[in-house]
Amino acid sequence: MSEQLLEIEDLEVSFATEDGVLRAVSGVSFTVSRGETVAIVGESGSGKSVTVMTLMGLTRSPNARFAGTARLNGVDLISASEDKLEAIRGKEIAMIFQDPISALSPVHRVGAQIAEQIRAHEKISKAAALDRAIELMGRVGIPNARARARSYPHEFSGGMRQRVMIAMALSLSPSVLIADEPTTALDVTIQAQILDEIRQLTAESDTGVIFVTHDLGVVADIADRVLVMYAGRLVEQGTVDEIFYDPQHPYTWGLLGSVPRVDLEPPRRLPAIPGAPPSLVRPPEGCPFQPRCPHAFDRCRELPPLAPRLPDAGHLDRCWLTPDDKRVLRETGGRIGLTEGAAS
Amino acid sequence: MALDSPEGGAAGIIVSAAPSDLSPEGRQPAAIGPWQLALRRLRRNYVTLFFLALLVILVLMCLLAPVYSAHIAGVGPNTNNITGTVSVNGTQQNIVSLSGVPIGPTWGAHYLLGADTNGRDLAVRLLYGGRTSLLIGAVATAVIMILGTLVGLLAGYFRGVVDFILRPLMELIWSFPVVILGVALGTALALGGIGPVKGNSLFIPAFIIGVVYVPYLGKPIRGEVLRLREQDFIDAARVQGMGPWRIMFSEILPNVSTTIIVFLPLILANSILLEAYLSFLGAGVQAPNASWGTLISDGLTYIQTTPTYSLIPGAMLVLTVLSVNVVGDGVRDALDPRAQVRVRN
Amino acid sequence: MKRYVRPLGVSLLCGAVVTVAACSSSTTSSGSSPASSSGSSSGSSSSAQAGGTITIDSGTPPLSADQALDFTTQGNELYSVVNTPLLTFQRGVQGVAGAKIIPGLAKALPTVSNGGKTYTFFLRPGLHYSNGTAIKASDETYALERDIKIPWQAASFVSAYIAGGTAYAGGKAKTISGITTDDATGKIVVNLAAPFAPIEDIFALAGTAPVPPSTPMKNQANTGTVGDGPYMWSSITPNQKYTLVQNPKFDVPGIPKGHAATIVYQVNANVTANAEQVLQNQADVFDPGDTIPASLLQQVQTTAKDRYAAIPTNSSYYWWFNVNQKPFNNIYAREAVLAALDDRALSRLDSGFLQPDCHLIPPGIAGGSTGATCPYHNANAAPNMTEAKTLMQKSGMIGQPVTVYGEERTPRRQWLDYYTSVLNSIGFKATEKVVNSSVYFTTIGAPSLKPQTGFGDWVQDFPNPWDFMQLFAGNAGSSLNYGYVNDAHYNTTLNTLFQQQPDQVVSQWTALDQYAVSKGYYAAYGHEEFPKFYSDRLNFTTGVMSTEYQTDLTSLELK
Amino acid sequence: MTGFITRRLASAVLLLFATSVVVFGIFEVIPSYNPARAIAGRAATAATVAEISQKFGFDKPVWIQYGNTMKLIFTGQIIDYQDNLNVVSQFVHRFSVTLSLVVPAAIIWMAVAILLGSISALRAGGWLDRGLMVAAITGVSIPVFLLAAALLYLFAFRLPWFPNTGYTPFGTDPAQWAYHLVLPWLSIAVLSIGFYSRVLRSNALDVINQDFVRTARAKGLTERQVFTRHVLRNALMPIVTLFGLDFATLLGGAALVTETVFNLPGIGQYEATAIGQLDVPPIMVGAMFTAFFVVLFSALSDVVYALLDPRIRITG
Repeated sequence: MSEQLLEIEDLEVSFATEDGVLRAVSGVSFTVSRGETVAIVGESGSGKSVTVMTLMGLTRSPNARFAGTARLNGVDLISASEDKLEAIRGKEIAMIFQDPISALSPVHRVGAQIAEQIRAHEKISKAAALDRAIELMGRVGIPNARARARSYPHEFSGGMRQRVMIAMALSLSPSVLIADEPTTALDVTIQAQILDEIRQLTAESDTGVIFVTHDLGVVADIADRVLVMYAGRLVEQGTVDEIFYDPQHPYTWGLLGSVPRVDLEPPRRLPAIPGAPPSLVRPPEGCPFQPRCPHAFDRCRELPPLAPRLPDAGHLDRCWLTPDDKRVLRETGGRIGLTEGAAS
Repeated sequence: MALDSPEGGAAGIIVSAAPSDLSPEGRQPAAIGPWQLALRRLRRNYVTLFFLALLVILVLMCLLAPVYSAHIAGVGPNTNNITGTVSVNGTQQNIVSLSGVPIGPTWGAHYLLGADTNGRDLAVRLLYGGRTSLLIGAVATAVIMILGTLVGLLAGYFRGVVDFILRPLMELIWSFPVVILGVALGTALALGGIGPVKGNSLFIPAFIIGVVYVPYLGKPIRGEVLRLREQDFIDAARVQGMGPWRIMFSEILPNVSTTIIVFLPLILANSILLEAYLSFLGAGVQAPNASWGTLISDGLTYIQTTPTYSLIPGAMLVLTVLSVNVVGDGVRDALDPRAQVRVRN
Repeated sequence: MKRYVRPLGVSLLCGAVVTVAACSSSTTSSGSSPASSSGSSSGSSSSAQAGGTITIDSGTPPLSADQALDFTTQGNELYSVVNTPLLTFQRGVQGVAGAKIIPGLAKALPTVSNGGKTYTFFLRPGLHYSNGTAIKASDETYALERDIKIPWQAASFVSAYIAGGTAYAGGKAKTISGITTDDATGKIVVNLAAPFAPIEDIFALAGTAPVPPSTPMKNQANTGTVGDGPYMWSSITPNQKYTLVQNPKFDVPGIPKGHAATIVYQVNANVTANAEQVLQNQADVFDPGDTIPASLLQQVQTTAKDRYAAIPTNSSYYWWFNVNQKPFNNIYAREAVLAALDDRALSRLDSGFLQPDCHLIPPGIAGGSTGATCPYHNANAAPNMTEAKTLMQKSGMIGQPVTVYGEERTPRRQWLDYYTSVLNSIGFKATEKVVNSSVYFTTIGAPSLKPQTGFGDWVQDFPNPWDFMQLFAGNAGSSLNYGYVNDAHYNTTLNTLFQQQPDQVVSQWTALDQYAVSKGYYAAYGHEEFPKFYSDRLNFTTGVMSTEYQTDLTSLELK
Repeated sequence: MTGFITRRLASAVLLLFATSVVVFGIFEVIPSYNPARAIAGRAATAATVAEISQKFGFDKPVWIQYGNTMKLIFTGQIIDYQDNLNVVSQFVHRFSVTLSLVVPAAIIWMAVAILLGSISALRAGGWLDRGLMVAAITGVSIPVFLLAAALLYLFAFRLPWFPNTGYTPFGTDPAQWAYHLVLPWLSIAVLSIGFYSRVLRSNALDVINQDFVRTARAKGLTERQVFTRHVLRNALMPIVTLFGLDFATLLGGAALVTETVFNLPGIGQYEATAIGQLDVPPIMVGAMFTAFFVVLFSALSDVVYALLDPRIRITG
């Protein structure tokens, strides 16, 4: 295992709101090593975006509370001071956002925006920074970059804008790149190009990547390891193959089950996980997935720990069912999914 | 609905499937309509409540003017008493000195805030003046509410020729220097009056302010109506055979009501202010009636010797307009869906 | 000529705001720095300094610097020392007795012939204007034509009384036929349409002073005109600043040359600030056309008592009644108002500058009388409310609506408020109509308006009782006789008296005044005093505040 | 761009025409308004009045009178009825005074508003933020003339720091010029500072939540850089249009009152006098002058807005 780039220990993030304290992330721990791509999946509201945003220090506000640590090259990002973080952001850890349309400043030229990131960390002239920006734009596949650098974001297509974001993020070859659903807003064909772009650039510089998404297709395509989050907690963690072929947590089954399969004839109604994510202000006792889990039983009133329950220590899950029960219960209609009948 | 657990394993588990009533805390808060939400927020907003109370007090004081003048001060707002005297802690003093300087505040029942040049009781004139200012402000606001909404609705809904006439008209009034228009109209009408309305009736300033501020409400409402007009529920109403008037008043109007309510306090505050401007420049309330604007203007001559003559009506004016503005703010924040959730941590 | 004081800016201006206790720097730059006079104590005028600059602070500017348009007291103060007319009022005469008429540019007083219809003047030989051109007799004709064309605010004095005046005014004649001149001999013959004794006073008004023929037939507000007077115009910024300098070529005997080298007439609408300036010796003269604000008066009367005085003037203030309309077509209704009016209250509203009196002719003029002989109550005593109530009963006009007209300028608006409350207290339903001062008289003068009652004032044009009593003559027209009074006895008496020299018919004028008061044609309430208020740089005793010129500029001299 | 200009020009001409008609109409309606009598003066006989109305053309039908007046205005020969002064030259002569009042006042008002607005946006919820909220609301609740009177009372009388009223031209003595104008500047600026800082604050708060600001911070820019380069630039754009309109209406409103109270011989005072005396020519020229500025400034602010925001192209 290459040495750990980023270690996150018991990350807690909660916000004080009018209705009470909202616990967005409770006790999340994971690591990212050099050259490795870790995917975080889960429904919206599961805390995945909050987790990565907290790493970048972008969730700090008067009514936010943090706990736990996130060490990157020896620095704890959670407790770091604002100016310390400013030196790290964009240089050692960079981020690409979901909606390229609104993520770029509408009133600045594209080239200048990239150059701005470079000059924020290196003392070089505007012209030199612009040249590097243009060179970067070329590398991420933007045609005649020198001319296009002078135009504004609204003159670019969604895909092109995401390429600018990538160029910007990787301009100082950071050790960790966070991609927060970068392809969700794009159509499928562009999505594939962007994923290739990211994979190829991060492979070259051995960057550790955290890829947040709710699209399992993307996970399969790009991720080495997968973390499944639900209601602010990690419910399952393992390699791509373990998660896709030997999922342990019913919520993971549900996710896998709701992906339409090309190889099977289409079901009458797309399977979906019943119910809605629980309130994070007054979370239910025990296992958070319990209210929606068809296999819930009395033991689930007590929160199961995230622990390895299989021979491979890397594969952790948070469910009391025995591995054997799990293998039986996840089979439904010839594929892995949440048992259809029982839940209705 | 029992759940028969599959083969062996853990003992058969009977679980009621409906997740919601599994644990009380898990339930979502009961949904409440926008108005109750607004009211709840308003009750929480102590600043707004304070100024609301202040506004009520100020209005009450002005409404009680006749009571004060009859029972306490004993003189009407216009009773001249130039050669009379008043007892100030024992000694009889001229209300207006031989050289025409009116007496300062006696802080007693008579001439509490002193007299003006004509020996009239300033406290009584202050309250009657308040009544005038508030009356003109209210009437003007009513005029604006009706005219503004109507113009906004017509221009927004009918578009075409109607809009072609109304919009530039609003543009014209909007870009016209309000004070000049108001003062010119005021001076002109004070002389001749319009038809049955006599020169110094209070309706003239109210009417002027009403006309001058119509675009203040007309333009935003026209914008809203233009937007609403495109929405499906209007087409649905039209399909049901509703005539344009019914659509406007039963369909569109309720939807712009929040805008109207949000603008109401703003317009009331500005109407009172504009009345003060007009009266200050001698084109609003005509003698011998008083309004806060005229009192401030008259008091300027004596600001050196008796500053209270000008500054107390000034304070009343500012407090009233301030209260209306703060309450307006509170209402807008309560109604505004993107309200900043004020967190008390 | 009414005391036509035009407020600069709106009503609030006249008390615009605030005085500055220790006035740091002068408001509008007042020329040379007003260093207070060196050492010499006030009063002792050891060596009167010749030359120097004297500044006058005024609350309202004249209508124009051109004497052929302006007819205000402010304007007259200035151009009377620039444009000397054929005749002129003697300079240096203080007090209401007023000055005699002496020859100006004319060699002597005019010879009267043809039954008082022809007046013949002879120009003094060799006179020159301040720009050096010689003065010719025909210049007088040109000047009078200018009066009619521009028009002069008192143009009717020329067009109504000089033969051919109305024809010229109506554009039917090229020149005024009544005037013939001979430049060689300097002879000027003026023929009147009818005998009119006060014509001599009119030829002593600066408006009738000859001007060079090159003077345009248009109002010269920015430059003023050229004349032959002790001073001439140096620079003018209309409505803001007027500067006069001594005229080196002044050559008219009998008229003083003046002491100050430069006179600066500065306009600052904030009358309180002006009074403060003079109090602090930042400016030299407080223009008598303004009223010292009540709030400052005590301070002036105490700290500056040796350089301040209230000078009585020949001016009258009255309420007129429209005798053709209800309720004041009824004599008892009019008399009730006279009985209920408290002149002392009106005086206090004018900071005590008003001498209560119910007669129209001021005491300073032949035929004037005091407040003692007023019907129902002495003008200086409390009103007779019981008599007023009984008169109202007899008139049957209780509850009648009355609209009262008045000016918006202080103290006139306060007078209006008071007068309306008196009308209400005796049973009328009175409402006020406040009109801007500069358009007040033209508004109530409009024949179409037919107002019921309102405010009126008149300042003496020349010391002749006719100047006041003409206001209520049947033929005075609605622009002067607002109440349309047309009393046969009054008209005939007026026509006989104005033919004769005033000092021979004093008792008849007093009787006519008393007759009009007994008929209630007007409710006069007093005569005003003007403030004579100088800085301690000026010699207060030699400075003259005259009824004709107000501040006599030729009399001002530095200590 | 030319399309934009012609459209704006057309609306300007239309507006000026409409303004002049409205003002002319107002004074035609008044029953007892008679300019001839005003010129003829008090002791005028019917003959002189008739002669004057004939000479000035008051006896002609309304629309001919209107035509003459407009011709006189645009040839610069129009004179006012009260003082017989050339109105156009009065405006030109007095405009420098009004400019020296409104321009510095606007600069003060915008500078302070941007400063306060930014600080309160950065420290949302802090004491300054609440203090500003109160200042903003109070600011819009005080009429200019009351503030002017209070300032004069406090700083010209109680503490004689400033002169009472009056004006010294910049040419003669810049120190005196500024010294006399401090209080008038404050009277105009203070009331708008509150409002503008609040508008800036709410704009800034909207922008702060935008994605590109988050990107800017993710790029490692310091808080100050993020604020000035990204937040402020976007937050200021709507203020540009607001300022354009307010500045123009200032000429017709607050300047008029401030000049009256402080006795500054600007066009506001000239208009106020004219209105008091029902003197139509200066009122017409004044109203058109102000309306012209409103149109000019609204066009200017649109152009500036387009420069600031590349997304908006001035469509032809």
